[in-house]
Amino acid sequence: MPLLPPRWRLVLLLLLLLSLPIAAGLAWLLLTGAFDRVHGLLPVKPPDLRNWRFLWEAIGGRPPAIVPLVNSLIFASVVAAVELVVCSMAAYAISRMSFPGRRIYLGLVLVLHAFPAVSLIIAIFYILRLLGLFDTLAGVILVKASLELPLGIWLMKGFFDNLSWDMEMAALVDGMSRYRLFWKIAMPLVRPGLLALGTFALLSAWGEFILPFTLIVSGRSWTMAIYLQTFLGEAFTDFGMIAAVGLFYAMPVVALFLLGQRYLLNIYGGGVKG
Amino acid sequence: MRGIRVRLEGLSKSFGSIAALRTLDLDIRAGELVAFLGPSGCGKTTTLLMIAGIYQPTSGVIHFGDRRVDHLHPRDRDVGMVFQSYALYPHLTLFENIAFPLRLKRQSQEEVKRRVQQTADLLGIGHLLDRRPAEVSGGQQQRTALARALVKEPQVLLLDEPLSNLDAQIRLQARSEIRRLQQDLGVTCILVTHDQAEALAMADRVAAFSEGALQQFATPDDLYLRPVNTFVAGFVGHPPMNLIPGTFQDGEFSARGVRVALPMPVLPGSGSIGLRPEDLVLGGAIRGRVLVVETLGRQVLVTIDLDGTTVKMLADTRPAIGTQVGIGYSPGSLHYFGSDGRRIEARTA
Amino acid sequence: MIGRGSIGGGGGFGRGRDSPSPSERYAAPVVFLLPATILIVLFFMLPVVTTIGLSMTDISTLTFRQPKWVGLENYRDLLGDPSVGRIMVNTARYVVFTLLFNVGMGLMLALLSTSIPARYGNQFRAVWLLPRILPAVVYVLIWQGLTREAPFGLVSDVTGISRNWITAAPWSTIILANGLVGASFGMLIFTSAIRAIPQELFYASAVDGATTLQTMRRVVLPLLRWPILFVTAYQTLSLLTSFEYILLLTGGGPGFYTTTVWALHAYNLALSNYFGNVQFGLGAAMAAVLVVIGIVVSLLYLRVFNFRALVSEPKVEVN
Amino acid sequence: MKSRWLIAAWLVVLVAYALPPAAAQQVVVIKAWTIGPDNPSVTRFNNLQTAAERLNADLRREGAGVQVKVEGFFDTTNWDSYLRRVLLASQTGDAPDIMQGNASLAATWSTAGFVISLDERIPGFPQFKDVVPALWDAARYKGKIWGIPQDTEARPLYFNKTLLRKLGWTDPQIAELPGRISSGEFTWDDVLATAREAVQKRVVDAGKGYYHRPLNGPDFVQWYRSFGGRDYDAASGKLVFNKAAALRYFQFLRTGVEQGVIERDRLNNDWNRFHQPISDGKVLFWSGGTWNWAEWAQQWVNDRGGEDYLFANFGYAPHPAYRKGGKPITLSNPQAYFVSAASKNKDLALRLLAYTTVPDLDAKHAVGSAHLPVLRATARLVNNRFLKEVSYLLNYTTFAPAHPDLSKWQDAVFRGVSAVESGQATPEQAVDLVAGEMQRTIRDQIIVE
Repeated sequence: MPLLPPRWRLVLLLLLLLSLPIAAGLAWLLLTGAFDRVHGLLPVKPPDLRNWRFLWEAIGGRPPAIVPLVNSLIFASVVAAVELVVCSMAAYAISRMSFPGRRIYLGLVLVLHAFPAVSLIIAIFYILRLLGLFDTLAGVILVKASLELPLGIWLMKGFFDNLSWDMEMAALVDGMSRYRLFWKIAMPLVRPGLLALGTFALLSAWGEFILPFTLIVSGRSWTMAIYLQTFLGEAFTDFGMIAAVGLFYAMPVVALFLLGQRYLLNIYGGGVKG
Repeated sequence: MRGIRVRLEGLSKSFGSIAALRTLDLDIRAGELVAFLGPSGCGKTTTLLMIAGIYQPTSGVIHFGDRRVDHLHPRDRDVGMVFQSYALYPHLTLFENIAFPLRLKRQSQEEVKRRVQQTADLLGIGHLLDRRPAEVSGGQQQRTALARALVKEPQVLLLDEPLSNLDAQIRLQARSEIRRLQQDLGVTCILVTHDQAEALAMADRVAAFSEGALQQFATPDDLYLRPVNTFVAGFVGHPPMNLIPGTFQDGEFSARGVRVALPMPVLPGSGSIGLRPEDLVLGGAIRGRVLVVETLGRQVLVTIDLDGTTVKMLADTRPAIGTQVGIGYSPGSLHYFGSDGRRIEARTA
Repeated sequence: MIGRGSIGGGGGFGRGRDSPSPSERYAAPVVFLLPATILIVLFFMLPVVTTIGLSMTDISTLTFRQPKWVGLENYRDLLGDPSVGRIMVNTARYVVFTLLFNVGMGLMLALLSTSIPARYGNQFRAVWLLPRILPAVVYVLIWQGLTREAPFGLVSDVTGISRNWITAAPWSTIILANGLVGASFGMLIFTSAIRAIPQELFYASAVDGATTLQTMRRVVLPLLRWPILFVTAYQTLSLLTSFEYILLLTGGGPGFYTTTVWALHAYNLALSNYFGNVQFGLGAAMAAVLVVIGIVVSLLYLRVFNFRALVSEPKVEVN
Repeated sequence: MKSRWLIAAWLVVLVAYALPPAAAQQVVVIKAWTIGPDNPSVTRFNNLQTAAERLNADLRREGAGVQVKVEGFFDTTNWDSYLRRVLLASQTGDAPDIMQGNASLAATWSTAGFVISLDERIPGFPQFKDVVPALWDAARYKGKIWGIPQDTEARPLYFNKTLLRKLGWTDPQIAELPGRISSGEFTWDDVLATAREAVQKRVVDAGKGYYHRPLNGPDFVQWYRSFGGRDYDAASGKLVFNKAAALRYFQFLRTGVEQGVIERDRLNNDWNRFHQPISDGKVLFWSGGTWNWAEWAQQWVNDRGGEDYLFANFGYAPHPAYRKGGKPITLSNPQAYFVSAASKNKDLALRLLAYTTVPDLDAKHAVGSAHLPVLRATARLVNNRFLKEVSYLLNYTTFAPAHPDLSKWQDAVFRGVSAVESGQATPEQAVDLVAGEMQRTIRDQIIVE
């Protein structure tokens, strides 16, 4: 840590100023969701619970809010689970195992990050159709988890790289197979990495918009992103209710973020660097 | 628990184009404690890991007794190993750490409990078993690692620098403890170390490595008294042996300020002689000037300039710096090395 | 590169007949890599091949059932389309300016937040992570709310000019909206890089009489060269292929491709047309171009970042 | 011994599967996808459900052993995503039984093979006999009918009477404006001049003299036509682009922007920014649709008196001609229900549509969403001032040409409009741009004249 400059309180002030837009945005969302009418950040009409009526009634042919909420919960948690298992396994192999083509595999994973995956969506449609997974939550889950493999594998590789080799050798000498070693020794020891990736995956899947928007067509599987977008796409935008829906949608991630913040910093703060 | 013979034949290992170990043949007797000694990067740990089964040999064969093991998974080799960092599982208690190999063998709960307690008691950590590694001292961690290696009663015990992370005091104690334990159990033991004192003190025989090759495999006495080459001569013994480069000619060895008659015929050419500091005495025929005097406790280490050649010697008295002194030695304490660094055996009848 | 990865793969000499076969030796890595490999093949490899295949057909809403092979016609059409030039310029503008904002703001935030007591610094970094973690649709909703005409929009209130600021200043909006999200990435990486600088260096420069600013300029910034390069390279690739916020903010408008970038145009061509008549073939051709650019750029930066150093050999050779 | 038992067990299972469940009510799910995207048009979906109830009653009476259940959704997002869903679903064979869309989609969807022609089935249902014949034509392509008309509408030029009054117009003057437009006396140039005067006199803010829709859509055909363009050559069956008419249209837009009558970012993709100022009474002229009336009344000015406020403030007329004495115009873009090729219950689906095409449901939709009814009987049934007053617009109405490449034509013209309005191209450049794009994308199906 650098030394504090003598007038660090001025720096604090500067940071406060820089952060004002973010604060204003959040304030807007909270106020608009709470009050009947808001001009700028000034409520001009009293608080209004009607903005939240989507909670207890289905609005204009949409399903009740609980449906997209549950779908999003399923979507995000399954994506996170798939990502954790698949990425850890692959990262463990890349980081800790000896096999031909190891470097190429890792290089490939890195290059994949550059693929405009979302632009490949029409081709992905064909693949899903082939698999019989088009228009299902399961299909979108697989796609979403796959698109985040490069980051996840790379991140987990960084965590596995830091494990002690002695420990791994000891376990082998003690009579473990690599499979059991992975589950019993390596996975518990990369818990910070799993928490980081898990938090990240949950947040990212929770916010995902384009994939379900494009790949789910029948309206069977609404997610929160789509639910909110249907309010925004309308000719008549009831900002009060939309802000309430937005808050409803954002609150779980903010809570998760507050819980998982420490772990999340691992990702951006170093994990990606490898 | 009984040890087993370990035989390495033509063992070699390279990483890509880098040879970590050149061809190695080694025959370790059952129940013997052998130390692999050498500076870092000499190939000793590579060899150990091949014996453990962590590395695959590039070529060569490893036998445990009559059993060829070089293609076997570590778990099928029946070895125990202690790592430099101890490699304890931080998320498990000491008990679970020690029980780990037994659990993998699916032993019954009572059996596991009995043997863990027995081994832990043997090592004096029986009262700490419900703690985690981070909650005990370094010495206790080391014992735990040892207990984990021993609990499955292996035929071969591999120790990779097991003492290097300990305080100097505990280290001496641990040395003799390990040695006693190994002898009581009769397990074949291979100890990797870069500390020559440790190797000499503990081992039945020492294998000295340098630059990926075995230099000498001998008892500690042999290693000290008859180093096969300048590397071993310089590496074993503290303070290290004085190695004086010079020329062999006409029955004598000459270097700047030094002239020694040879007790045996040597082909003319360059070479060197070796003299251990402890074999030199003050008050001999060779004249030199005192450069540095370092106190080592009861004795002092004196650095003397012999007209361009520096030698170090141990003395009981403390000469003044800058004074002229004479030094002497017994002819039997001289070591001769040819231009290739190999020992030339003095045949003193 | 391959040679080192294949230790023991071929060299069977010196081993007895009971040496493990490759299928035994590599069973474990295969098992571990299988799930990831399946997903990568299904959702990266096959789509790329399919996309390139589709880009050589005339597939569209009308010909979805029986697409016709047209060779490179779509690519020729792209070259012949006068708007493609504009879209390329837009893409460059989007990437460059957002990048400048991201890296500059990230750097500034990292420097500032590390030069105040850590308990405040951590809070500011958390605040700046919020835009990133908010779902995109909610984030854009906030932007739409703040930029409405008076009396609703805060920006109109503050500036006293009642405009819809998203359409009045589409580029500034897009760059700011993306930038507020993107800055946190650089911020966190730079922060950890700054923290990794030994305390002694700061003591030394203080003893040498450097002011805070001088320390920043002469000590910290030079040490951040690699992280800056890394963030720049990483975000260039991300930005090249991202369009979600633009889609939600301006949809590529207002007006004539005003804010349409390459990836968004590919998406619009392939999947989003008011009248439902989409041209997958043309969209696929655009996507294919992005794929090629992405691969080339990422290979370049693998080289710059010394990929070999990232992959140390495993110390265990049993699987 | 054992194997004989096994075989017997298998036989039982097989027989159980092969036999139809005796007398059980079979429920057939009819999937239907509908879209507004305006909220009031939700009757496009609800009417299907109501019709299903009636159909089920009849089915029970007939003892058919079948009941229908309507599933699906009413989309309020936008046409892009709705049509993408239809497309992708049709591609996977997951298409719903009934899809609602613009009647002009008949060309596209039939060419793509998504929908079936209904000519053979329609005569079986008396309900369809009363449908306005012109609407059948709108759903016709290559001589076949592909869709059942759902509603129609007109797209008037609205004006704000209060603002005209502020500008010094007298009430009689205002009242006779629609007539002057219909007779060809009041032209686009007059619209522009009036709006310009309003801006100069600060009756309206800059850019709010004339509003048109904020995004791509069918209306651009209408405006292009009102400037004398033709888009279809009946003889060759090809699309046509008339450069002179397009230039007139683009010059009109350019002049409007330059004179401060039209916003340069009018194409801002956001309907809110269209409806809000209009319903706040800040816009002088605007092009809209009849259905907007329902949106305004229910969603925008509900707290200011609803429809009464609208009648007091807003007037409507057809879109003017570009020269004196020309013929005014409006566009109808009827909606239709299509039966998908993938449907396993095509007959039942069409029967459901027949039950939907009845006067009371037609009227319910027309009144609720300010669309015009499709049945002649409904017109007599409905007693609604707005619908009555705008129905004369149908005299001036035109339909979009039936051509599968129409959307490319429309996309190109839209591109030209956006380039001109935003000032990124001169009207001349924009015309060339449009012509170039059409030649590139429509190839041999376009005549540029």
